Amino acid sequence: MLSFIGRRASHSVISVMGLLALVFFLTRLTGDPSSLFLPLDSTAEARAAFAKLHGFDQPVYWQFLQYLRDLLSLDFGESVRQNRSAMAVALEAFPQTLKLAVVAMVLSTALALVVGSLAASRPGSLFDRVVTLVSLSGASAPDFWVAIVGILIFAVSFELLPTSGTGSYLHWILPIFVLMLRPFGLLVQVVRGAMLGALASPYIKTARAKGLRRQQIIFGHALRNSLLPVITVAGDLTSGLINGAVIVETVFGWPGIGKLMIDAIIQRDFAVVQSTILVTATAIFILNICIDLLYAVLDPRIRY
Amino acid sequence: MTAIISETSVSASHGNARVVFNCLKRDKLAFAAAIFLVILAIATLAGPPLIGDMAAKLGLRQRNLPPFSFNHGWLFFLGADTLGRPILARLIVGAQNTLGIALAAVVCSMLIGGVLGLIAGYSERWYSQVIQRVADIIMSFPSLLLALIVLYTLGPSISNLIIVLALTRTPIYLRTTRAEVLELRERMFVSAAKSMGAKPLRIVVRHIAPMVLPTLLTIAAIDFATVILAESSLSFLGLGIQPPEFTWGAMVANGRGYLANAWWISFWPGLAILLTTLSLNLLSSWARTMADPQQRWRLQSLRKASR
Amino acid sequence: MSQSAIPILSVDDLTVDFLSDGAPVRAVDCVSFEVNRGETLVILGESGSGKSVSTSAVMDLIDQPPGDIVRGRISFEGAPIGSLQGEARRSINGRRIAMIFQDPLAYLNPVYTVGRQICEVFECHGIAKGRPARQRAVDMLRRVGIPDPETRIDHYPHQFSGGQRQRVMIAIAIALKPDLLIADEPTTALDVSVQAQILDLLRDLQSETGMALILITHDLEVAASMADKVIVMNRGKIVEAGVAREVFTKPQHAYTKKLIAALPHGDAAENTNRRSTNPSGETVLRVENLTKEYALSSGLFGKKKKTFLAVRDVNFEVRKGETLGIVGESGSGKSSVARMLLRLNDPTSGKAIFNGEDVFAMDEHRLLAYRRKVQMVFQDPYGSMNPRMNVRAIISEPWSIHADILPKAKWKDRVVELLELVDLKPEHADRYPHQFSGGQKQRIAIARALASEPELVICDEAVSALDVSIQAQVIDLLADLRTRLGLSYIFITHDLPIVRHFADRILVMKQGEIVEEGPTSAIFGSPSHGYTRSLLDATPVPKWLET
Amino acid sequence: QEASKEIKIVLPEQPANLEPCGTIITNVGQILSQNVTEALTVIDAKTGLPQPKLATEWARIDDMTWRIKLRPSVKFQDGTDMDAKAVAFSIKRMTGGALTCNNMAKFGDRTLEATPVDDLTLDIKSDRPEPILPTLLSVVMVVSPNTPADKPVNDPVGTGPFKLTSFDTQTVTMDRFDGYWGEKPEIEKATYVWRSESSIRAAMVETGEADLTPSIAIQDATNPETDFSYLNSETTAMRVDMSKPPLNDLRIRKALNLAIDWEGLKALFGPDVKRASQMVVPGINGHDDSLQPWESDPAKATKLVAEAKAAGVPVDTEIVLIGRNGIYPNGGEAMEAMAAMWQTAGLNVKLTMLDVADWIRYLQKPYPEERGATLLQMMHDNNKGDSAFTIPIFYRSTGQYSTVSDTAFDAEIDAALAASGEERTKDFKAIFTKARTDVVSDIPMFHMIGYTRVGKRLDWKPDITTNSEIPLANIHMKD
Ligand SMILES: Nc1ncnc2c1ncn2[C@@H]1O[C@H](COP(=O)(O)OP(=O)(O)OP(=O)(O)O)[C@@H](O)[C@H]1O
Ligand SMILES: Nc1ncnc2c1ncn2[C@@H]1O[C@H](COP(=O)(O)OP(=O)(O)OP(=O)(O)O)[C@@H](O)[C@H]1O
Ligand SMILES: [Mg+2]
Ligand SMILES: [Mg+2]
Repeated sequence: MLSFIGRRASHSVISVMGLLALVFFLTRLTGDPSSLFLPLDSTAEARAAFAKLHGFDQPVYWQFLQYLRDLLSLDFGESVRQNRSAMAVALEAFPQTLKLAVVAMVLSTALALVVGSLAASRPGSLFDRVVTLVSLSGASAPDFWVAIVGILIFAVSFELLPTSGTGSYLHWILPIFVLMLRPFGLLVQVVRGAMLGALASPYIKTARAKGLRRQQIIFGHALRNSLLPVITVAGDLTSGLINGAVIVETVFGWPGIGKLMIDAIIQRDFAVVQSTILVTATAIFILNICIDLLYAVLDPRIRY
Repeated sequence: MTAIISETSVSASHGNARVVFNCLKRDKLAFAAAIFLVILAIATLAGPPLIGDMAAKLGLRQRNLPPFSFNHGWLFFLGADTLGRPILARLIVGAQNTLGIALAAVVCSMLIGGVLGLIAGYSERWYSQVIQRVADIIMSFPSLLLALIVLYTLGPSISNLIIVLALTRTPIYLRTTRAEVLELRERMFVSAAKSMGAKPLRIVVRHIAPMVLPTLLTIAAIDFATVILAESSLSFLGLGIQPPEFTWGAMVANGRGYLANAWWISFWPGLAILLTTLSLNLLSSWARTMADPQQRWRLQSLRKASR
Repeated sequence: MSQSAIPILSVDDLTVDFLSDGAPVRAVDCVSFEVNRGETLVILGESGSGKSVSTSAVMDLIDQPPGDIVRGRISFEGAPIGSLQGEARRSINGRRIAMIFQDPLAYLNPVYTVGRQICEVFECHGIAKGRPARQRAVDMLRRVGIPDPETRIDHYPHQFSGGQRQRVMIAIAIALKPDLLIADEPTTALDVSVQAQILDLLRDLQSETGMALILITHDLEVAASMADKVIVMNRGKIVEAGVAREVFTKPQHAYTKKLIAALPHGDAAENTNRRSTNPSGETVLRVENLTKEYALSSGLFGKKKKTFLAVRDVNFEVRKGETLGIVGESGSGKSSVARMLLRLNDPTSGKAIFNGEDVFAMDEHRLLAYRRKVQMVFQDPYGSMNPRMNVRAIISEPWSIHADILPKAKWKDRVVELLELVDLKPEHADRYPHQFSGGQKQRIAIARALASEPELVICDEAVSALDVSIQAQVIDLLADLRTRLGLSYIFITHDLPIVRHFADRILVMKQGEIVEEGPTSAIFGSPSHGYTRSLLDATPVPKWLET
Repeated sequence: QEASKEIKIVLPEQPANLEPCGTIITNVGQILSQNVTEALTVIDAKTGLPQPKLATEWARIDDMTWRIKLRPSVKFQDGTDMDAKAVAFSIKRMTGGALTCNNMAKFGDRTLEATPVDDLTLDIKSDRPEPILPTLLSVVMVVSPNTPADKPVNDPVGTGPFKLTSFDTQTVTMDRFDGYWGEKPEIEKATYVWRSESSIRAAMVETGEADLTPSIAIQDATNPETDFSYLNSETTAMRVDMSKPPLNDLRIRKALNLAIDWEGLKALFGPDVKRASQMVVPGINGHDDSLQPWESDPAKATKLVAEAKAAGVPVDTEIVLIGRNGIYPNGGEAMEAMAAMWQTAGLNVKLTMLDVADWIRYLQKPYPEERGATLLQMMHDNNKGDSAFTIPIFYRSTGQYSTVSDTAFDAEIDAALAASGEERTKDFKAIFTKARTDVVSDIPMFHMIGYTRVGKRLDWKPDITTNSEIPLANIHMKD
């Protein structure tokens, strides 16, 4: 098993390096940062000076070599906008997003497991139909739409919640709710589908013959056998959130990595783009390794 | 002899369509969904020639016209958008691009992701690893950056848009497929097929893929909405569809600033997206039941014996 | 056990249908029976005659719909339990009535260790928890004869042999010493000595707790040795019922008569055998020094890599047109050998030469050709069929894999033909595996194996779930094919009468090794190894002859 | 009451940094200008003329040199004295080139050299005659000499009435600076936060979570009690690429102006926007009040196009209308609308909306070689009081955004730039008139309006400078 982790980790390191190289070269295809960083009316000389200062005048491969050299000494470059280490910027924002992502995913996965399982245990029932309609509506509603309407209703009209920002636990409610909609909707459907199959399996009859409670049968036996696609999809959604809960971060003024990354991309703050991707990619790769391990934990028949 | 066979098989296939239709009718929600989709398809195909350029005609003096009034004609029944164009007309005309893009992106990503996932899950060769790591890379690659790069190198166009959307959605199918394959390939019936001499391709196509497909369809149906909305956020960057062309997603995005004052601008297209996704999901869940012999009875007539 | 005491279970006029688009399938038709405390009721009957369905109905395991209990009354200790739900049902299932299912692999949850699945019974009825529960589970495993239970308790179902799974199933069922045990073919996958052990265990329980037993079996010897009462079912109906001795010695109904007659009585088999008449000298398959070691890591972060030597240095050969019987202890590595021969598991070492070519060294292309010529009937027929394919697709699969066997136009007819050969009906072709009884599935598997016109068929407990009459029919079929086409069989079974009847040569395996090998008559006539002798001696004695 | 002296301001964007040399960036300027750091002069919003701030008086001692007198006994927030040396340091820091300095853009390629004469006097020498140096000095933020000269900072120390106390990813806070040289502000503490969604900002002020937010969208400015509109210094326009057919034809360019339904378009930007006839707003030196904007006359536009077509102008050539996403509120819709109107007029206009980075390639010289006839959406912000910040870049042939190449016009522009006083104003007006009627290299659209929502606690009104600064000292609490 350790060998599996080791192998996966080494592959992942190579992949992350590849990703960084890809990002490095591709971002430089997307235009000149000096024209974006400097005011529109600055002079050509000022631009040249800026490019020189930040090394953009060098050939790209040379810049890349420099970048690699700096990486070795754990220097991830400076943000040209923020005047500080790009990695510091990324690491400051990442926990904020991670908090959101983890809370939203844990809640929506847990909720989806329960709701989806119960819906599958009585397919076609009123509960099942309501769950399907509600979860799907949530999943297909535009998220900014829900976010803004949520604010208008709960913060402005009823003054129950703060509009945005961070601070008390009340600040978490709306962002988490908005973030949960899509994962919840998708996961409910995935859970429901997988559970329908599992509940028809013969071993469920054994469980019934043993005299297990309905809940134990549903959650203990059937659910456990349906988890593979669920954790895969949940993992993928988590990656999506780690990569930036952009809408929520933007609307709610949550200082996370998604907005940071988008801004950095739009403003061509290359060092920040690279650092944020390094951070999120590392997280995503680790997540994927964990999920692969989980497969083997969840299903003893799976072998690598 | 052969004549008899062919005759029976013809009537069988005719009968099959009937059976399927009957099964569809027994699931009320799925039936409603199917009707909605049929209407949508008709509107999408027949609507634009009928409506003509009403959808593009400016009416700056009736900006943000509220809905539910026939004073300006039935096309304005759902109100008017920020440039005073009838929302209803735009919904109908926009459907073509919207559904086209979403369908193409979802189908592409599902096919590519599914096929690669089958390979990655079933094969234990080096390329299985490569496929997975590439998927990891795509997952870690910010979709916006990808969009920008495509925009810069290839220029904005509908096909590039589809490429970007499909590419970013591929990993979820790939990973889901692979996860299920990992379990399925250990099942006895796969061993049995192997022992009969089935080639890997056949095992994957005949035995494994049909078991994975329902899950993929479930994801795809929801992804439909995701893709439409993602397309709308790309249009903020100029990679999305370019005006005067538009999609429901672009309409939703357009009304974004007006949620507090003119909710209808983004509500109707949002509702259209929602209903379409919902219908697709209901149908996919119906198809899932239909495809599973152990569940199919749910859609059958179940005539009981007299007692 | 007085006459006036109310029976512990009485089933009255039970009728069960399975519904679908077409006309309902009647699985059980007006079945009535009762069992008293301490008594054993044996249900005999044709495969597919509704034995499993009617007993499942007792435990409320029939999903309605698609199942439909048209009418019938089921009472437990006099109280109707047919419509019990929730808590009330829970307090009966598992605790008062327990069931041993027919197909142990499918009925065990693949993702939990067997230990957990046994402990669960204690836990959910509030008997024991944690360590004590585990300890009890270990005891149960030991009682059903699983070697090294302390280690095996943490293993998953797929790591057990067929017979071992069956014993795990039994352990689960008897864990709480129920008042009524429904045992659906509990010993089909067990060798005679283990079978004897299990039967003793059941008898002990009966005398200890007064447990009533409903035993479904095809093995008439077992039936005779256990039965107080017997009912015989055919096509969903009870065709004969009565006290064991009466039924066995003076069968009334034609079907019962046929059953009893089909029983290959000991030495009679020597004379009426279906052994090969023209064994040629040509060797089809030669196995040399075959060894298999399984890695035993329980869980992900398994401590040390332990291994288990399941097959040890096995050598044998199969000649053209002969039947090689493999008998042996449950868990002795028979299925492992079979799986290795089909390259489904990789051998640890050894060789298998098929028509002069080493199977384990074949490249992909050669392997395909090889697999066409060698077919296997799996021990778990249900698991070996794709649940989404109907029987037609399952049986015709070999033809679509190997395009040259049969032109597509003939598939339909050939499927019907094959189904009829194994005594199934043409209309079964459109059904799906889950809609069949255990024996019916097994027959489908046989039909599929024969479909590809192989040279060598490996049958792993291929007829164990069939009643004697159908068994005889299938064996006849196999023998006929062997004679006509020169097929060879490796016939793995626990059923000694059958091997005696059908096999030309016999291998006896124990703990991964071949302990004895020789022509059938020699093995049965003068067994040399102690284990073989114990096997032959273990033949059960009818209950009514016991003192 | 303590609490009531604290205010919270919500800005549209997070400031990437707080480098005082970047105060022309809106979100940096709105935080720092006049609060933490001050310049030598400030521009009067109404007249566009420089007023004393840290400098008390100034005089031109020769063509190239200005002599500045500084305000006495001013201290930086770190306790150091504000003197000639400190000012010289600040000027050097900004112009020295060791630092990428946004504000330098206002100086073009000029170089400045500051020499202290005594403690409170210094001479500033430029490499060419600079009639409006005092105006330019309003962008030179004076910072403490302890500021690193070669590195951008995020914790500026200036002479302003507020002292920066914290800056993180969520807030900027500043406290009143007790050693301030001027009048003591009423506000004691200010917190800045940022939300990009206009409706959220409006909601925050409405619910009292914040006290003030500059620039909300027009559709969110629904409450006349709290929402103030102000003419900001921005002018929107379309630039016509005069070098490419059919746009090189004057009739076509006029037709472009005439084809637009200006009244209808106005609806997109609110009733208060002012139709523009030139690229600077009223109040800027050189703005010509009497210059009339183009009327809307689609019929005439169609006629002009037809005429041009008859004269052999290739009017069917595709004209690419290049818009920029998010350039100003409803900018995209405006482009869609204008494209539709031009199509009606018989021109083959195709709309492309681009991201800033891509759009900039078309905005600035050198223009992409492969471009065809283009119309470019743009917005010009001149809040520095003088048309010198506008005319050369748009109309001189060397101008960065110019598509005009007319040597006679160049000469006129050069003369105007060298002039001063009345004559300068008159020359500028003449240039705008010519650009409007004879050259028509652009289509001025509107002088834009900003909307600000001010909480009920505050007594404050926005003005034309609000886009670049929000002086806390001017904000008072109601009662
Ligand atoms: N789910 C189902 N749907 C339709 N028919 C079914 C279903 N389950 C069982 N049957 C049918 O009901 C009949 C009785 O099945 P049952 O399993 O009781 O047989 P059995 O007597 O146990 O046979 P065996 O000895 O082969 O196990 C069979 O003909 C079978 O085909
Ligand atoms: N995947 C596995 N991992 C570990 N041990 C295994 C595995 N498969 C089988 N075994 C063990 O190997 C031994 C031989 O198993 P095999 O299935 O070959 O027995 P068998 O002779 O077919 O027995 P039966 O008659 O009960 O089916 C058994 O003790 C079993 O527990
Ligand atoms: Mg049965
Ligand atoms: Mg076996």
